[in-house]
This record gives sequence, structure tokens and C-alpha cells, in this order.
Amino acid sequence: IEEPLIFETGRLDVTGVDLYAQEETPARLGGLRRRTAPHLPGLTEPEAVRHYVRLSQKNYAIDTGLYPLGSCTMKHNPRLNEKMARLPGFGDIHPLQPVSTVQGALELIHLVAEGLKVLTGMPAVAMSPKAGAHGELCGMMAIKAALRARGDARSVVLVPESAHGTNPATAALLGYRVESIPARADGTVDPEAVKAKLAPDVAAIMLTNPNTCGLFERDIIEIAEAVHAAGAFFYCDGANFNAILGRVRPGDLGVDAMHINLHKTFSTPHGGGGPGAGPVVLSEALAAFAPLPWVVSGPEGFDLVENADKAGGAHPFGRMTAFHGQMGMFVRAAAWMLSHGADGMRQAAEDAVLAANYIRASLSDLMSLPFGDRPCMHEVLFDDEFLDGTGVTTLDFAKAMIDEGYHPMTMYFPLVVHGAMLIEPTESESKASLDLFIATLRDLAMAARRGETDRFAGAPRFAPRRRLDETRAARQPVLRWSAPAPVGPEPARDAAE
Amino acid sequence: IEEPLIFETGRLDVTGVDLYAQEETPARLGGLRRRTAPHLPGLTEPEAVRHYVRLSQKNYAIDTGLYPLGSCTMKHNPRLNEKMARLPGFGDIHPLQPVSTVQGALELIHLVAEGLKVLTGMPAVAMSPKAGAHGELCGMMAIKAALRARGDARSVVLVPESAHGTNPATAALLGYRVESIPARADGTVDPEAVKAKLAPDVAAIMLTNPNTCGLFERDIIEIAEAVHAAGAFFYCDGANFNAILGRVRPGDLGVDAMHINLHKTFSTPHGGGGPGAGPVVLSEALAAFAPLPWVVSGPEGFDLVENADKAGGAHPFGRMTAFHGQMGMFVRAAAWMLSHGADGMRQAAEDAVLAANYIRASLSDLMSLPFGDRPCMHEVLFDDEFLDGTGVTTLDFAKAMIDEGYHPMTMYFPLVVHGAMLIEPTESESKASLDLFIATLRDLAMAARRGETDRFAGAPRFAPRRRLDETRAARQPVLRWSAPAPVGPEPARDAAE
Amino acid sequence: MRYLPLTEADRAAMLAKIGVSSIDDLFADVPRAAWRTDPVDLPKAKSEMEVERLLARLAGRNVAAASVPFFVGAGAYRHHVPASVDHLIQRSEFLTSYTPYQPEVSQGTLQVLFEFQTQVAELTGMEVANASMYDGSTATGEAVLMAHRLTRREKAVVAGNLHPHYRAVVENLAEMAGHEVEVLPPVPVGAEDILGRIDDTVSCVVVQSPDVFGNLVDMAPIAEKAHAHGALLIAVFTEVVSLGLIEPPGAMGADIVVGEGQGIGNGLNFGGPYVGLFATRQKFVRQMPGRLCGQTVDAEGRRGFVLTLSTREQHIRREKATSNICTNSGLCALAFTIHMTLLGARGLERLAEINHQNAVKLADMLGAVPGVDVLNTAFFNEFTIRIPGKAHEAIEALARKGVLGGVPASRLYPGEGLDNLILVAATEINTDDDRAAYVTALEEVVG
Amino acid sequence: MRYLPLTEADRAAMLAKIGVSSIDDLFADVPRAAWRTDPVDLPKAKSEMEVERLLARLAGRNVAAASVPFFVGAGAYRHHVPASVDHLIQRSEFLTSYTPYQPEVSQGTLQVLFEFQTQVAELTGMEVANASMYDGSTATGEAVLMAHRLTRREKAVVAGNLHPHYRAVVENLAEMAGHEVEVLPPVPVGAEDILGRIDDTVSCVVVQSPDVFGNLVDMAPIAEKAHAHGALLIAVFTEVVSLGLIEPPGAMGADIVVGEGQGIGNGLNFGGPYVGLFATRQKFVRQMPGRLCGQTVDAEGRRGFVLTLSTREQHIRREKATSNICTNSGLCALAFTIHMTLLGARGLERLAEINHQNAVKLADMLGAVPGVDVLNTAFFNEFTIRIPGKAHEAIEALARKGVLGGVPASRLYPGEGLDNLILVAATEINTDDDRAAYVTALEEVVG
Repeated sequence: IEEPLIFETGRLDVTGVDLYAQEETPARLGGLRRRTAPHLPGLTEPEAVRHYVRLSQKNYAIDTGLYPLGSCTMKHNPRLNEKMARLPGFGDIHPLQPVSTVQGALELIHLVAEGLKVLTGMPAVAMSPKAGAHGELCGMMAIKAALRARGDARSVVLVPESAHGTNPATAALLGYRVESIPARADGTVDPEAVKAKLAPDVAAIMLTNPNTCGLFERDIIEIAEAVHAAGAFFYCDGANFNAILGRVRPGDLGVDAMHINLHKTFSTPHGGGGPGAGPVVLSEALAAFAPLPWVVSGPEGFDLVENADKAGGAHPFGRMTAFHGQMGMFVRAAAWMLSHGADGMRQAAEDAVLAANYIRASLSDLMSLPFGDRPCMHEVLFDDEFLDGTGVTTLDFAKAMIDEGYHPMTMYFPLVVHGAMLIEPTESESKASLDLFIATLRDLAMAARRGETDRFAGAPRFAPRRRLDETRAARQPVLRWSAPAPVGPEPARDAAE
Repeated sequence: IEEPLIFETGRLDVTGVDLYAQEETPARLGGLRRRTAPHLPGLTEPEAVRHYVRLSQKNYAIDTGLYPLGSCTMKHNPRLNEKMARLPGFGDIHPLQPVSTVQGALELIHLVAEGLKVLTGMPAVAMSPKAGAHGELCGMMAIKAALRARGDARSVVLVPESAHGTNPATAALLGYRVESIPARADGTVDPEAVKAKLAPDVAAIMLTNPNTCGLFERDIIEIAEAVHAAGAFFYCDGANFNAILGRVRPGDLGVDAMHINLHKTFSTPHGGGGPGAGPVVLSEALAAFAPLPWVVSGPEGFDLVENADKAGGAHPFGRMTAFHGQMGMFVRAAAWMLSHGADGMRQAAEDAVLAANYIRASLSDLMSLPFGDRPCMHEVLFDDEFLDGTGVTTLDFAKAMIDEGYHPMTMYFPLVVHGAMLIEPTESESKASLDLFIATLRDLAMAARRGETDRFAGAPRFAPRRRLDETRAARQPVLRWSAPAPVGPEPARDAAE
Repeated sequence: MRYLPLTEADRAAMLAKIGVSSIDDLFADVPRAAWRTDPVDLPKAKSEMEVERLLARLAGRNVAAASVPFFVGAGAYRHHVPASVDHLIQRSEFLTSYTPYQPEVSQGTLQVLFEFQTQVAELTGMEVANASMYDGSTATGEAVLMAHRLTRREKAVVAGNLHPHYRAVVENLAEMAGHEVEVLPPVPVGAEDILGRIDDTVSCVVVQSPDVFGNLVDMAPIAEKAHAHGALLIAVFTEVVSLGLIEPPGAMGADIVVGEGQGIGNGLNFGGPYVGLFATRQKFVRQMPGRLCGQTVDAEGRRGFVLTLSTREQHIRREKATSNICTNSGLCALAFTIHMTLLGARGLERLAEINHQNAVKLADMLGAVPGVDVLNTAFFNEFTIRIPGKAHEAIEALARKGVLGGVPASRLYPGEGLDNLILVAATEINTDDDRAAYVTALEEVVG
Repeated sequence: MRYLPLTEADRAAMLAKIGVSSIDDLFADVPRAAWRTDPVDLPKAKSEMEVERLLARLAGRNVAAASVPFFVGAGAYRHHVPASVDHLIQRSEFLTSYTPYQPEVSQGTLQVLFEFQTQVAELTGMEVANASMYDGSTATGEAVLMAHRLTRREKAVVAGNLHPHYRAVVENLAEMAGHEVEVLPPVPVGAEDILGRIDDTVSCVVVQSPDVFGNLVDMAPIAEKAHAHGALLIAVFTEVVSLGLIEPPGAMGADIVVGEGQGIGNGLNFGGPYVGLFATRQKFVRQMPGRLCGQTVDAEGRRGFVLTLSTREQHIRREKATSNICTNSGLCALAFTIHMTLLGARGLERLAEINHQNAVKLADMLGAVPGVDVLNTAFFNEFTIRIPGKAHEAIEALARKGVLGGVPASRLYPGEGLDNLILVAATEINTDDDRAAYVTALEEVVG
């Protein structure tokens, strides 16, 4: 059964929210009362519940199957964390209540902040950024502020070809010119290539480590030292922190700023696209420029520094957002950290790396590895060479996975590899689950090799929808529902609006 | 993808529950320590969540579609009610805490009890029965106790042919001989037939009203009077109370005892088969025999009468169950009652009756009504006459509904009608939902008429399973998982157990 | 009204289609004497916010177990239930589905029941289990009726230390059905002579372990004697977690094992809903009450599950059914199954071990309070103490000090001379602080 | 560990398959200088029960809004969210799914986004809306950047009564990107001369209504002047419920409407996560930041939804993207959509009406307290009072009396001479008792 839009079934005179009656006093709206009601149909609770339950059933989710998206870290989201975030003492407090009434909340933020500092080996952290890209922006702003503070107007940011799109977008947003660094044949960054680019106008380099090819940048310390020697800063994209959690501290690699996706490494749920949280750890050199606000712990309890005049010796560059960051995500991340502990977090990283390598080793005979059959970190990158001559594309291959009950892996990213397929299993999959996934991919790879192109070109067949026409969507954008135009003599539905 | 059993994927050395370590002291088990571990494999949380989420996806539910089961009242379950039942002050209190620490809980039970008394017009209610059948047992025990108290050892209970199976089963459990009353041609009970059976050894009559043909027993007062005149009692099966809620009080019909399914009329969720709650309202004549325990309200607050010596002038017949009844269901029912109010409950009954009659009127030209095209209550009964000669059975017809996205209606019940199909839409369906359901049934009825037998005989096709072999299940019962027998030279899985 | 989708316009259109002029016409069969024109005398509809406020106020008048040092047991036990359990049982497809009579669209519920039955059988050491009963007490009543059917005898012998509520349920059912039941007096310390009551007229012996006072009972000799006389042993437990550590009744010769499953997966809920467990031997299965889920195949030969052996049940057999039970404790059984699956044998054993350890620690601490004696020698997570004064007064006094210290035996056994005894339960939720608070408070109360 | 399914045996088998002898071999590329052999200096793994206890203790140290008379607003508002909203957003298929880049298996999320975009457009009176931003403040920052792109000018004029946090975000972004921003001083009472600041160098004017002091602003004249100079009007709101009662910015000529959507469907959460709403004219859509969901058809011609116009986005356009935003507020947008769907236009209007009425009542009551003045003439559900003493001290004193009475203006505007002002918000959650408690407490505090 197809599920209609609420605008097609809801009625303007229906509401699913009863409110109490009360005596009315004259309004004081200064003549600005709304003149026409919005076209917002209502559904009663039975209708709304069914509508959204049925819509939900059209989604794939980590709770329904392995979600092998590289660079996205779709791991299990513990239910305790959801429960904790809903405690009234966390979920039902206002960001501008007196600090005396939110001491536990400030302590929670402090707890997470301290944990991130220990895990990264960095001296400071800015908690307010609302997602990874926001964290990147925050980190790069801190770099810009630090450069300014020393009167240094640098204009270039170096970004490897394999970087996430957010990296160049962030740099550009701040007015930097982006210069690309090509990848070495082995998929990592060549320190010599970096050094060659390190002119005096380079403000920073933005590196992802482990990188988006699933490899640890083995020359990262040399790169960091060269960057620092050139007076530039080292921004690290922390999207892949899951691979090294508890095993490697970015602070020991010479990182100056790195955002941490709490919705990846620390397992706050993705929610179909958000919300996330992107705290940024900062080096000694950048710590003083961290944005407002932050939590401080003192003898009389916790306090919030919300304004520059209370910032002590620091020089906050400004404010990233209203209020204090993604509290709801902090609670979940705290629960995850406490549940795993130092031992469990290290084990999680190891299991994630182990799982990716297990997939690599189990598929290397059938699928092609662009950088050879060598250990990867928590994600393994294949290219489409093994599909050469089969008539099957990376896209076809990925869509065929849907028919086997799996979400596709990340495709065509990173851009440095032709027809990339980036697979990240995470630590939450059992060996049985990995084995079934491997068997499925082997079966598909062999089917492609055998020339069973029908199985690929037409996929998916067993999903709520066949392949969707994305070109049409972009060429003739329909971005909202509109009442259909009147047809013939009958008045159109809702035409009265 | 097929979902295996936990016994096939779980491992005996895995647990998804971490517990704290502590110093151990010597055990004091008196030599009764377990000698062999049970074969209970564990799953970690990621595995368990995925397993049960995927299993859930194989179920139909009221949240996913209209559930037209006659006599089962599958209506919307408000989410507020679930939230309220989980308040620590209701969900996390022990039945044997001091009554001084559970005053709010006793008040809640009192609130529901008083509400049920008002709605039924009855002077007393026994709250402890755990489901409808348990309530029947309670009501019939009260009747037996009342008869005993007057030294009257009657041995027969009259039950109409159309009754729910629980009615005769309950009577038999108490040692009564069950005598059947045939239905009148119009589907209701003939008072003359009852009077003919009303010998001095008749203890009670058990009637369902509205009855299972979806009809209000129009001579019910006459029947009640005859029963009382014969010194017998009138037990009313309250499964269909939803039809008359707030419009007719059973107390005004001469009922002596009636159970109320809180999981039907008062919308506590069915949960795949339970739990329910079956409070029993009692007439003046039976009130003194109500079972222990009950709540009393006094000047110093609420108290629990748990023992006969505190029962005042009453003569409780005994105890139906440990503790005080289905508190979790009481909270949900209270929320439902308060939310609807006197006006909303009456409206709910009217809408339920309206919906059933709308279906009747919309299908009467294509499907056959055994008792003619006259108003029904909250459920409408069709028979299989309209399928005569089509080669399609009631079962086929019902299973074909699955392929159209609907749960089948109640089939082959009541027994008084050939190939019965009993449809109860409830008040929670919108007109659009009813119209779609009607259109689907019309389409199926016409397909049957057109002889499209393939569409029926093979149904369902689009369900997690095709038709299941129930005969095989009963003839060679496999009621639990067992480790497969060893095959060949390899040691069998889990054979070490 | 937020739960009623029909609008006035819808209602008018529907009445028109039906061909009547008002809703009253559809109630034409209602006798005028019972015809009500006005709503009943209850308050009008309330908004969600108002209902929430009202009920939260009532809830706030109760002392939640989590908010105090908590040691109450006697048939219901507070354990930590993983958050994922409540999340999963609230899945719409589990919560709002009906009894799985249509197996093609109920495989989720059915497979869960199959897993549940297997888990219960494994835990109790029995061959088969049903798909749940209301609770432990009603399961015990049903077990006695089943024993009567199997033995064609009508006399049950019931141990004195069976939970008094369970005893009352059995007595009531037996008495109402015209059967005989012989109940021994309670024996908080020492053994009772139940063996001496078993003869060829007895259908079954009902014995609980751990019993209501917390004592562990070796049932093997009772089973032996019962079987020698053609009687059955019905073993009862109220704390299912005990089966993680103590020998299961099946291994001691029980014929029917019944008990309360609340302790796994389910909260205290002020006494309900709970989940009755019911297991027996394969050969007795056709006399078993309640629903059963069985494995079969579908039309394409794929494994699937159905409710089966329903010729035992009331909806098929009517007055010849093995029980009148219909609605059972499906969702509570689901919670049990999920929690049990998370635990596994290893987690269950560890859980039981911690319970026992905490009980041992607490017993030693309370026993060291001047004037207080611990009565039990062998116990699992519950034991009985004797105090100098009236137990029910002490419990009230403890409650005023913010400690819920257990159940006075006199509440369960009024007028049976057990006025100085408190049943005390310890579980994994108790901390060192909880135990210390209890000791301090008890010292003050009895001092 | 309960979240890690691999056993030691699994790990050994997997290492063998990989062909390495230990996990360390897989980390061979890590420089020795950064190689850690021990776990970091954090506590070891804790059981679920321990974590729950620890976090519940922290939560218990905060005063939850529901537990007191509560009147705090200034950018975040406490409304009653129906229980079904939180139930639905916790559905595994919504909660644990990724961004819907694979539309065939993400139609649930995508259809929700299409409904969300339509609802936001309708509410704001605009043509199109995106699929959400982080929150209102960052949406405002993005709106200014978008106006720069559209007008190819780089100077924004910002009303003095824009929420100071929003102002700070805009200033920071502008300053870091090298743009200019002219901010007017705050004006709690009376009008500011924003019209006078608009000239041909201005890219946009940023105006909030209701403004941070609660005043309603007629934006039509500002739009007119801005358009006359080729500038855009960016309208901002922090209380989305106001759109149920007051004229939407789209009807007053706004070109971009941004604001905070938290008030519908989302709790206070101590400031986040929230959901930024962003709507504009159809013709500007290709300069819009953030994700967009569009309607299309699948290979069989059935309607379906996809993320579209992604050539604006960073993952396609990299440094040429309209924004660097990636993860947004999907689940908060879902909560918004469900709550909005339950409300419908009728429910929303009623909700807004009650909010306004409660604010009017409260303003009259507080204004009657000796020494206290209400500054606003026209307002929605929030207003500003002037008290005799320091506002921040009064708020602390009120908190000690168990009333959370609002936000001192000086907390938002330190050192700007607004020390006697309190921003007070009233919503449907406030009862007569709440209002009376506030009056009593305030009388004591200022008396």
C-alpha cells in the first residue's frame, strides 16, 4: 500500500492535539494577527501514528541490518543512551536557567570535555559545534584567529584530493584559497608533496587521519612538523577517529585542531541525517582562541563562561551558535564513554579495524584493492577494476546489495580511486554477521563476473522503490507539496485555501 | 533474509548484560547449586536489538493498519498511556510496600474502579482479574459463592450457541454443566427459549451483549427478569462493551456480573496476546462476595483489604491471584478514561457503531448478511453465502485480504453462522481508512464472483510466509528448539552441552 | 477529540450512506428503560497535558523503589532491566498486535514465543513450556487442575511455605471446582513433614523453592515419594533469577514447574502485569493449559511458526478445554525473552551469583544487629529475620526513615503467630550504601 | 562487553584469516612515537546499571522545568509535546538510519523531509524550505551569507533586538569571512531607525519578530525599503509557535525566513539539539544552503523522493558549495513534522492563542506588582519587565524560592545598561497556580 502525504489525507479542520479551554482576554498583537491560516492539515493521533510508522518501515537502519557506509561509522546505538538523554534533569532544562540550577548539566559537559581531552591528548576542547562540519569551521576559525593574533594574514589551505567535501567547503567559507595535494600511489599523503606546497601564505593543512582510503597516514608526524616549521597549522578531520580510539592520541601526532563526530565514534544515533555534535579539540597554540561559551569548574561548583569579559586570559574568537552545544548528544556520548571505559573503547577501535581487515582478506581474491592487499584501518577501500568488462558499474553493484538485504557501501568516494567502494563494518557486527555480508558480496562479485547483468542493471527490485530519477528531481525541482491545479468543472481539492 | 532463532546464532559464552565485579563471600546454597548450565545462548545488545527489530517487522499491528477483528476491539493505543504506565511512581513500586508509601497507586486503582462503576451502573467491582476469561471466572465464582451462601447448590449454566469459547470453559471449570441456548432466526436470544430452560438447577445464564453477531439483545431486560425470577444470576460477557460505552449501562439491563476487558474497550494494548485486565462489576446481590483484595478510601487515606478478617461485613470468596491486579493496565485505562471523558467515551461508542454500520451499508450489495440488512452494533457479521459457487472459502477470502495489506477479520466465529466473517472497525479509523478498506473488500468480493480463484487459493503471497501447515504442527508437535542431532563425523553444534 | 478521526461532516456522510437520520437510529434495539441521553457522570475530556499532570501527581505520591534503599521481595523482585528491553517491547509491531492467530502476518510474535518456550524449558530443566500464563499464582492453580486431570485424582497437598497468595489461589480454585486441598502450616525454620502426607489419593504435591521464607528446598525426595504413589510433583518458584544458580526443579524430578517470571525483563508494576511460567514433560503436553507455539512449514516449505494443539483451548473445545485462559502475558513474555537473550546462561549465572552474594552480605550485616536473628541456613536472594518487636511496625518505621526493608510475615500470614518476622530480599540493585542504610535504620528501630 | 559482539575466539579466527598474528600488526603504520600500549587514563568499563546510576545522579542535580513554575524563554521554549512524538522518533528505522543518500531504502525519511519542507514553507509564508539547519542562530548566519551571494554585496544590517546569540553568530561568521555587519544597539522599548541604515551597499537587513524583548515587529516597511535598494529582508524568529497567530514573514515581504523550530516537537535539552528552519523564494533556491528533498519518479513511474540539487552541497561541489553543512537536524525535523501534523493549522492556532492569553494574563499580574513595569505593548508569549533591583539577583532569588522566572537581559547583554530587565515567557504549560506563585515570589523579591 502506498503511503500518501499528509497534505493528501489530512484535513484542515482536524487536530490531534486537544488543548484546554479558558477565559480569553483581549489580544495584544498590535495588529499583526495572522490574516490567512496556513495550509497545514491535521491528523488525529491514530492517523498520525500509523502514517509515520508506515513511513518508517520504508527505511533501512542499523537496527535492521549491517550498514557498511565508509567514513560514516554506522555502529550500534545503545538504548541506555536514549533513556539517559530523556531524564528530565537533562532533557527538560533550559539553557538560560540560572547556573545554580544546572550544576549537574554543567558537570556532564565537563565530564565529556575531559574525556575527549584525555582520548585525544589535547589540552582544550570547544564543545559547542553542532556537527562535524561545524566543528571544522570552528577549528579553522581558531586557526584564523591565532594567525591574526600574530598579525599573520595567510590565504591558502592545503587539502588532499581524498578529503571529505566539507574540508574544502569550510576553508572556502573562511575566504581561504584551497590548494589540492595529490595522493601518493599507496593512497597516503607524501610529505615531500606537502613540503613543496608549504609557502609562507599557507595557513593550514587539513588532513583526515586515518584517511578516506582507510589508511593511517604513516608520515603524519613528519608532515605535522613541516607544517609547524612553516608557521602553519595542522587541522585534522576526525571523522575516522573510531579506528584509533584509545590506541593513538591525535595530540601525539602534532594535530592543532580536530573535530570529533559524537554521532560517529561515540555512537549518538544519526537520526536519518542528524543531529550530530562536533566538539573540537585544540592544541596549546589554539586553546586561547576557543569560542564562547565554555564550562569551568571551581571551588563553588561549575560555571559557564558566556561572555568575553569573563574569559580570563583567553581571547575567544566569538560564538559558533546560540547556547552551549548539543547537550542531548553529550549525554549519549557520556553514556557510551562510561559504558565502554578506557578498556572498552580501545577494544572497540581494535574490533573495528579487525572487522574491516577481515572483510578485506575475505574479498581480496574477488574484488580489487587499489592500493594492494595491505592492512587497512577501520574501513576498506575497493575500486571497480574487478568489474572491468562485466558491464556492471559501482552504482549497479551497490544497488544490487539492496536486493540482498543490505544498505550499499559508500560509492565513488574518495575521488582518488576509480569507482570507489568504501566499506566500514564497525565493531558492532558479530562474526556471523560479517560472514553473511562477505558471502553476499562474494556471490554478487561472482555474479558480475559471470555476466548476470540483469541482476545489477535493474536493481533494486525488492525495495520500496526501484531506482529513482534523480536527474528529473534536479531539473524540475518539486520541493514541496502544492494543491493540484483545478481540473475540469469540479472544484479542486482544498482550492478554497 | 530469514531470521534465525537465537539458539542458532547466540553463543553460550556471550552475554549482553555486564555486571559489576565484587568481592565474593562463600555461598550459602545448601548443596543445591545448579550442576549443569542451561542451554541459553546470549546475544550482545547490537545483535539482540537487530534480532527483535527484524522479528517485529514480520508482524501486522494496529499501528500499521486497520485490524478488523470482530469481538477483539483492536483500537488505537494512545502513546500517552504507555508513558504514564512507565512513571516510576506506578511502574517501579512493589505490591507489598507499606500502604503509606503507595497512596497514589491506591488512589489510581480507586479512580478506575469508580469509573467502571459509573460507566456500568453497578455498585461494586473486583479489580484483580488478569484478563477477560479470568474475570469471567471471578464473576461466576461470585455467583457460586452467593448461591452457596443461601444454601443453593445449582448445577447448570445456560450459554447461547453464539457465545465466546471462554464462557462454557469457565462454567465447566467451576463444575457446572453447560446447556446451550439456540439462537433465534434474527441472531438474538429468544426469551422464551431461555424461560424454557430455566429449571431450578440453573445457576446462571452467560450472555454476551451486544452479542457476537454484532446485535444488541433487544429482549435482554425480559431475559434478566426471567432469570432473576428463577433464582438464577445473569452473567454478562463484556467483550463488546465498546459498542455501548456511555450509552447503555449494563446495570440498567439487570446484569449481575460482567467483566470488562481493559485491553479492548479501554485500549490497553494487546501486546501480541496479552497482558490484559478483566475487572468484574458486580450487582448488589453479588457485591459482598467479591474476592480479595480491594481498595478502600477512608479519612486517613486509602487502604488495602487483603485478608478476610479486615473485610468488614463482606464475605469474600477468596483470591483470584497474587497481589492486586494489573496495575500497568489500570494506569493506561485511567489515562484513556480521563482523556476521553464522559463525552468522549460516548462519542467513541457511537463512532464505533457508526463505522460498523457504514461498512455494512457499503458492502451489503456484494456480501451476504445472515440476519438481513439491519443496523448492527460495533461489529458487522457476514456469512459465506456470497461465496457460494465461487470455490472461494471464508478462509481463502480472509487470507486474500493479507495480500491487500489487511489483517483478516475474525473467521468462522460465531459458530451459529456458516462461514462467518465478523468485522469490527472500531472508532479509531478515519473515513478515508474505512473507504479504502471497503473498496478493497468490494474488489475482493467481485474478484471471487468473477472466479479469480487463484487470487484466493494461493493467498497470501506477499506476507513473510505463505500459508502454514497447521496440521503438521499439531500432529508432530515441535514446541521448542533442540540441538540438531549429530550428522556424520563432525561434532554437532553445541553437542558439548 | 484527538483519538477520534471522524469529523462531524464524516459522520453525516456515513449516516447518509447507511440511510438513517441519526446515530440514535442505530441503537434502536436498546430497550427504552436503559436508554441514556446524557453522558455518564464522569468528568469531560481532558487534554493530554492535563491527564499527564493529574496522573503524574498520583504517581508522585508513591515511593518508587529506585529512590530508596529497597529490599522488598516476597513474590516480586526488583532487578535491573536493560534499557533495550523496554525499547523493543514498545515497537508498534509487538505492542499493538493481536494474538497471532493469523500466522502469516504474525511470525514475529510466534518466533518470540518459540524462543520463550525453549528458554523456559531450559531454565526449569523441563521438556516443554507454554506461551505464558497470567502470573505465578494462577499458573500454580492451573498446574493443580492439570495434575487432577492427569491423575484423575482430586486432592492436592500443598507445602506450608508456598507463598500464601499462591496458596489462596489454589485453595479458591480447588474449593470452587469441588476439589480437595490439604495445606500444611508454615514453617519458617526447619523441615515440614510433607512426605508423610503423600498417599495414593493424592494427585499432586505443591512445593516452592526458594520458599516464601527464602529457604532452598531439595525436592528430589518429595518427587520420589510422590511418584511412588502415582502423584505428581508441582514445583513452584517466585524468583526466576534463582534458576540461574540453583538446581532446576526438572533435575529434581518435578512433573510440572510453574512460577513467576517477572524478575526477568519485567518491572514491579505494583503487582501486575507479570508473566506466569509453565513447563512440564512432553508426555503431558495435551493436558497443558494455555497457548502453545509450534514449528511447521509453509506452502513453500520454509520454516514457520503457528499456535498449535489448540484443541486443548477454549476457543475450539469450549467447555472441554484444559483451561479457560485466552489473553495471556504475551508482551511480558516478550520482555522476558529479550532480557533472557541478553543475559544468556553466562549472564544469568553471574546475575544470580551477585544476588546471592548481596543477600549473604546483607544477612550477615542484619544478623549482627543486636536482637536480630537470621533464620535461614540455605537461601538464594531472600531470607527471613526475626526482630524483637512487631514486624509490621518496624517496617513502617523503616519506611519513615526512607528504607523499604521487606515484608512483614504477618501481612502474608495474619493471625498465624508470625508477628516478628520480616522477609528481606537482596538483589543486584543494592549497593554497599543501601545495606549500610538498612543496618543503621534497623538499629534505630529495634534499638 | 555488552556492545562488542566479537569473542576472543572470533578475534583469533579473524586474525588467522587476515594472516597476521596480532591486532598490533594491523596498526603497523602508526608511528612508534604515537604508539600507545595501555588504555588511556579513564575509568574502566561500567555496567549499564552503574552508568545509569551515575548519570541519574548528575541529572538529579538540575532543576527540571516540569518541576517548578517555569517562565524561561529567550530563544528556547517549553511546550507540551505529545507522547506519540517521542515514541515515533524512537522507531529504529528513523533513529538509527543514515542520511537518505540511497533513496530506494530511505523513502520514509525522505517523505518526512518533503512534508517538513512543505510545513515550514506554509508556516513562514514562503515558497520553499530546506530540510533543516542546526538551529536558528546558525540558520541566521547562513542566511546572511546567502544574501551576500545573491546580492553580490557583503554588508549586513542587523536589528538591535536580534537575539544576542544570533547576533554573535552572524558577527563571527561575517568577520571570519571578511564581510561587514552593522549591528544596531538594543531597544527594549520603542522603535529603532533601521530604515535609515538601508542603502545600496547593503546586502540584507536582519530583523527578528517577536524580537528578543518580545515585541512584535511589522516588517513590511523594512521589506519595502530594502527591496527599493536591492537588498534582501531576512526575517528571524526564535519562537516558531508565534507563527500560528501572527502574520508570517512571507506575507510581510521577507526574502529569507530563518528561525528556531525547537518549540514544536522538541524539548529544551539545555540548548541542543534544536532544529533550524530556513525558507526562501523559489527563485533563490539554488543559492540556498543545506539539504533539499525533491519529488521524482522511480523506474516504474511511481512517485518517490530524493535528495536533490546537491550541486549546491559540499560533498559534490566541495569548495564551491553554498555551505559546508552536512549532518543537519534530521531527527529534530522529524519531531517537528510529527508534532506539526498532529497540531494542524487548527491546533497550532489554538496553541498559539493559549500562549498569548497566558502571556497577557501573566503580564497583567506581574505589572501589578509594585515597582514592576511591563515594557511591551504588542507581544506574543514573551515580554520584558523592569524591576527595581538587579535582574540577575532577582532571578537567583526567585530560583531559591522555586520559581524559574525568566532571563535577566544582562545575561544576554552584559555591560549594556540593561541590568533591571527580565525577559519573561509564558506558554500553555503554565497554570493559574504557576502564575500566582510567580507573583508571590516576585513580590517578596522586589518588596
